[in-house]
Amino acid sequence: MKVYLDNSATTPLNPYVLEAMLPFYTEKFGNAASIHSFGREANRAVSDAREIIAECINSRPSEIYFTSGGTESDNWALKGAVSVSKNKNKHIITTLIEHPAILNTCAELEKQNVKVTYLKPSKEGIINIKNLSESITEDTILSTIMFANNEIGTIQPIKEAAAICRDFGVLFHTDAVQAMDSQKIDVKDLGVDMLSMSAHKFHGPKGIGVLFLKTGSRLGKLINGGEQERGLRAGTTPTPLIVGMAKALEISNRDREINNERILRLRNRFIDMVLSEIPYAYLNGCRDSRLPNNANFSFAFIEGESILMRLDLAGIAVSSGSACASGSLEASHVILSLGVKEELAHSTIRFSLGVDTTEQQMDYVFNVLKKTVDDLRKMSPLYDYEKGIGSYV
Amino acid sequence: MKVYLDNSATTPLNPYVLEAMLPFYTEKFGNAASIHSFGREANRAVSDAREIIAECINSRPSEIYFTSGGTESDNWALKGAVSVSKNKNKHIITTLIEHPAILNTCAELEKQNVKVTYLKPSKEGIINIKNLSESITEDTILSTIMFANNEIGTIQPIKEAAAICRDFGVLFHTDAVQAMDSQKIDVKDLGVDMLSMSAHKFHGPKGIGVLFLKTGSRLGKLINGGEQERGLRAGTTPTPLIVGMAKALEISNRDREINNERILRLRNRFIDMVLSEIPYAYLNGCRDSRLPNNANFSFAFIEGESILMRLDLAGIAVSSGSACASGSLEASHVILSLGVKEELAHSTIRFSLGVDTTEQQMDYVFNVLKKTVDDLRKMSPLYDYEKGIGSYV
Amino acid sequence: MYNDKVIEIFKNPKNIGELKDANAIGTIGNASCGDIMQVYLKIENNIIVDAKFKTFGCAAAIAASSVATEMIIGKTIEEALSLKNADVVAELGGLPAQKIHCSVLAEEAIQAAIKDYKEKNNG
Amino acid sequence: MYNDKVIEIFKNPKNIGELKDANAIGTIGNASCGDIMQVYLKIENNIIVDAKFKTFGCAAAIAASSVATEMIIGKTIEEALSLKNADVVAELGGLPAQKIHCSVLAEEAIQAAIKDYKEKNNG
Ligand SMILES: Cc1ncc(COP(=O)(O)O)c(C=O)c1O
Ligand SMILES: Cc1ncc(COP(=O)(O)O)c(C=O)c1O
Repeated sequence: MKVYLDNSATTPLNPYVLEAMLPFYTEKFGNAASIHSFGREANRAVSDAREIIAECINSRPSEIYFTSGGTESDNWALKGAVSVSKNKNKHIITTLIEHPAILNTCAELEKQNVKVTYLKPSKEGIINIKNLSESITEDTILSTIMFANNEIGTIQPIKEAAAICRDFGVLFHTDAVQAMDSQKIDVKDLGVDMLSMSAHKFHGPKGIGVLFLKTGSRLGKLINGGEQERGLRAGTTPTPLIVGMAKALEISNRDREINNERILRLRNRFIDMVLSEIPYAYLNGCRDSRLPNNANFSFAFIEGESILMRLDLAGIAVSSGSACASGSLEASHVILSLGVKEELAHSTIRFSLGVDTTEQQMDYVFNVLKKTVDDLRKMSPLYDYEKGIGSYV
Repeated sequence: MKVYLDNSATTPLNPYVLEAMLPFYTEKFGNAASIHSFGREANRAVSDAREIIAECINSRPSEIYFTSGGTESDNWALKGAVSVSKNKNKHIITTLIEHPAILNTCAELEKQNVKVTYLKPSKEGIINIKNLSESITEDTILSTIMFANNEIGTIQPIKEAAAICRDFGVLFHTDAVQAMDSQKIDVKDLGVDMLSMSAHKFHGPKGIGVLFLKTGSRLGKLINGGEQERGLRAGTTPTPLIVGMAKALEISNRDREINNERILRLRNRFIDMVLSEIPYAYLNGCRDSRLPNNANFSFAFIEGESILMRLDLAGIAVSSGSACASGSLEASHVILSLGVKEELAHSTIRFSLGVDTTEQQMDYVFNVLKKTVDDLRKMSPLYDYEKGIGSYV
Repeated sequence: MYNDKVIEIFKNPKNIGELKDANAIGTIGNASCGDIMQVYLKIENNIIVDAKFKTFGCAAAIAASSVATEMIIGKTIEEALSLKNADVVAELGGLPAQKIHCSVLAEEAIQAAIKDYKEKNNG
Repeated sequence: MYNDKVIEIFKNPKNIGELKDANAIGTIGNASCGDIMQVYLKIENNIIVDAKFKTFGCAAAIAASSVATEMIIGKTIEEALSLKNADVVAELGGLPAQKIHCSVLAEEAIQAAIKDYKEKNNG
């Protein structure tokens, strides 16, 4: 049996999305910047896509800027805000649990003498808004807090954070890459100035994202060149990807309630089974303010990648830490920031369910997981298998 | 009849390219960074694509970095070279005929106190290499000269330019976006340090490009985040686009000779017909060191966009100046740099032939063009239709 | 970019060419900016009895020239002077933002022609 | 990432567990780095007659533990001491670059166990 439980890394393309894209890969191949009929045809499709996306998030079409993905959107938001700021000293506030697209951009900006404050989450994986307001100084130009965390799925109080930033005249950006599929996003209601998304996280194509940029917000360019995207993001418009992204978001919006309900039930049942039947299994992040499809556990005494590989051998795709961090030897910065000890952080597995996940699949996964944990503990020097307890060397 | 003669703006996707991409839009949707089987499958495809592209340009696979397109590659090459340089004063040499992806990036860098020298081409649209060596100073960190111009198709002496830069210890980058389809590129033979390409210019998908970066060359990052592309370009790997790009370049390489020969014959025949049968028509750029598919004329006394629109009404797609510049009111910077007067520069049309172009199509285009020029001159205040001569007001 | 009406007019513009017996000529724009509009009027008893144009410019400039000349034929000088670029745009069913200046050229070319007429006849 | 052989060994590792009558135990690594390898040896007349392991670590670490213990059973202490991490990698048919350190752990764990044996018996 093949079971894909890594929907936070990427999602399968919706067949209707592919269907919408295909004409732009065949006869409608024009460059959207061209004046002739081939170009106008592409241009119309891009305009329509922009309107669809705007409608989905309650923005204006002119506030939607297409990028190559969530990473570029994040880079652009941060670097663009810094490059356009006239402040002598520049200060950014973010959190310890952001995606590397934010954290490594902050590290880059720190090299350029931007000061960065990293807010620590609670043990439950939620940022305390009070810490945000206390961190704002007269130098603060931007605060960026992710909508939902990619590893543990915790949902942050974005509306409250945006309100505080607005009061202080500080720009507010949110990385909503993980949130778009399951959360209803209304940028007006949220009051954010900028918001990043990436199509492949909601059954759209890879290589396309959006930065929502509120009318009136100024932002330096990340990529200079032609006059595409109202002159703010150069490069030949990738029409098929844009059409696909719009279609995917439209479908996601339409089916959100019904998918969320089903996935949440499967997810909660799985968490209950794991916590009650696998000893020394810990759920990372709170259970309530959390994406409906995310379950992230640490299984004490055994290492995450070997769990992942065992599940993989049984056809089950999961992630240990974030996909990006895999292959590195460091424990997840997100799990560590919750106060989880390093050895336990190394024992972490993320299950991210999707629209295709079934109860039967989850039963299968549970059984394989239970046996895997059992088998690996038998060979763990940290676990006394006879006694069923941990014994650190 | 529909005739697409705007292959320099973008090319139709090759059906075999789409066929190669499709599995990665359906069952093989994994994230190439994931360790599980879905990820490994994607990762293998990306590795294979990297090898194919490397083989096509005679580089190592590890020298191929995927980007979102030619514009990003150009931005990255220039900004990355500047950000990593320790020179106190930084100087870049480029040309007046570069694409906006280079020119606007240079303008951006000038704001950051980088000095930029813009080499002027000859009347024929070719850069004099002597001017390059004379412009190099001890502050020069990079020279960037396009392989072939996107408006007039002139091919620059890249190998010679690279050799000079190597002698002076100056990094050399070339924007080969327009050259990839018809020119055999061998980065070793050329001796370039960096080279930009964009898949949609050779029948690949839009939204994917490559920066070739020679082993040992250091480059700052443009987009920070995850560890993709050997840690130098973050963002979820767009597997379908990468697979498509490799397939497109492979096919382009395979069919180059035969396509070039056919297209060149059609192009030359068309140029001869226009120059001999349409009065006051001028070919911009030299005829020899020129892409085989490019014909760029100025038709005195009438304005380019209205020619373009008339051709469009007859189903013929061409460009006036570059696609990016269209919609602006300024005459092409490329045509002006040749010393062409402003009013004549406004009268410019680019015909860029493609693999699907036929002789019958070109005959049709010639006839429509001849009538169009005739009609528009009848209503031009600059042309005395009775006498058949220009009469500037 | 252009609506169907603009395209249609551009395809078959009216009033092209010189007016041999014009008694008013106005020229606006210059070729280095990519736009020249030349309007010929025949004015009799304060009425514009005929109008023609020659235009070096884009599709919008040509379409604007066509509708503007049509709009003033049969009108008094005063009526023609009150023609605003917005009227031309409206008659065209709208123009892309970056092409609005073409309608301004049409307005100005007519005003220049009438000025020419007044100068010749009063000056 | 991993080759088929590594996967196969990871799936069915040999010599798992404690050796009740071990007279040499070596432990290398620490959990906060994500790797601990513990090797149990039974040594008789300078010959390693049995070996088992317990490993907290990734698939490569577990596979390396398995082949390393297999490679030293029946060998003299001197032969076991000469086992290099490259031998383990070779036996595994190669490891990804970022996993080479797992083979080093296996080499070091065996050396630590033999050191433990020597200390107990000579010290
Ligand atoms: C929270 C978050 N931000 C940003 C990104 C980057 O998006 P992409 O990889 O599509 O550029 C991801 C996913 O990788 C993510 O989960
Ligand atoms: C010479 C040249 N450089 C760079 C580019 C930019 O490539 P892209 O638009 O695919 O980013 C183009 C085409 O638009 C080009 O012709």
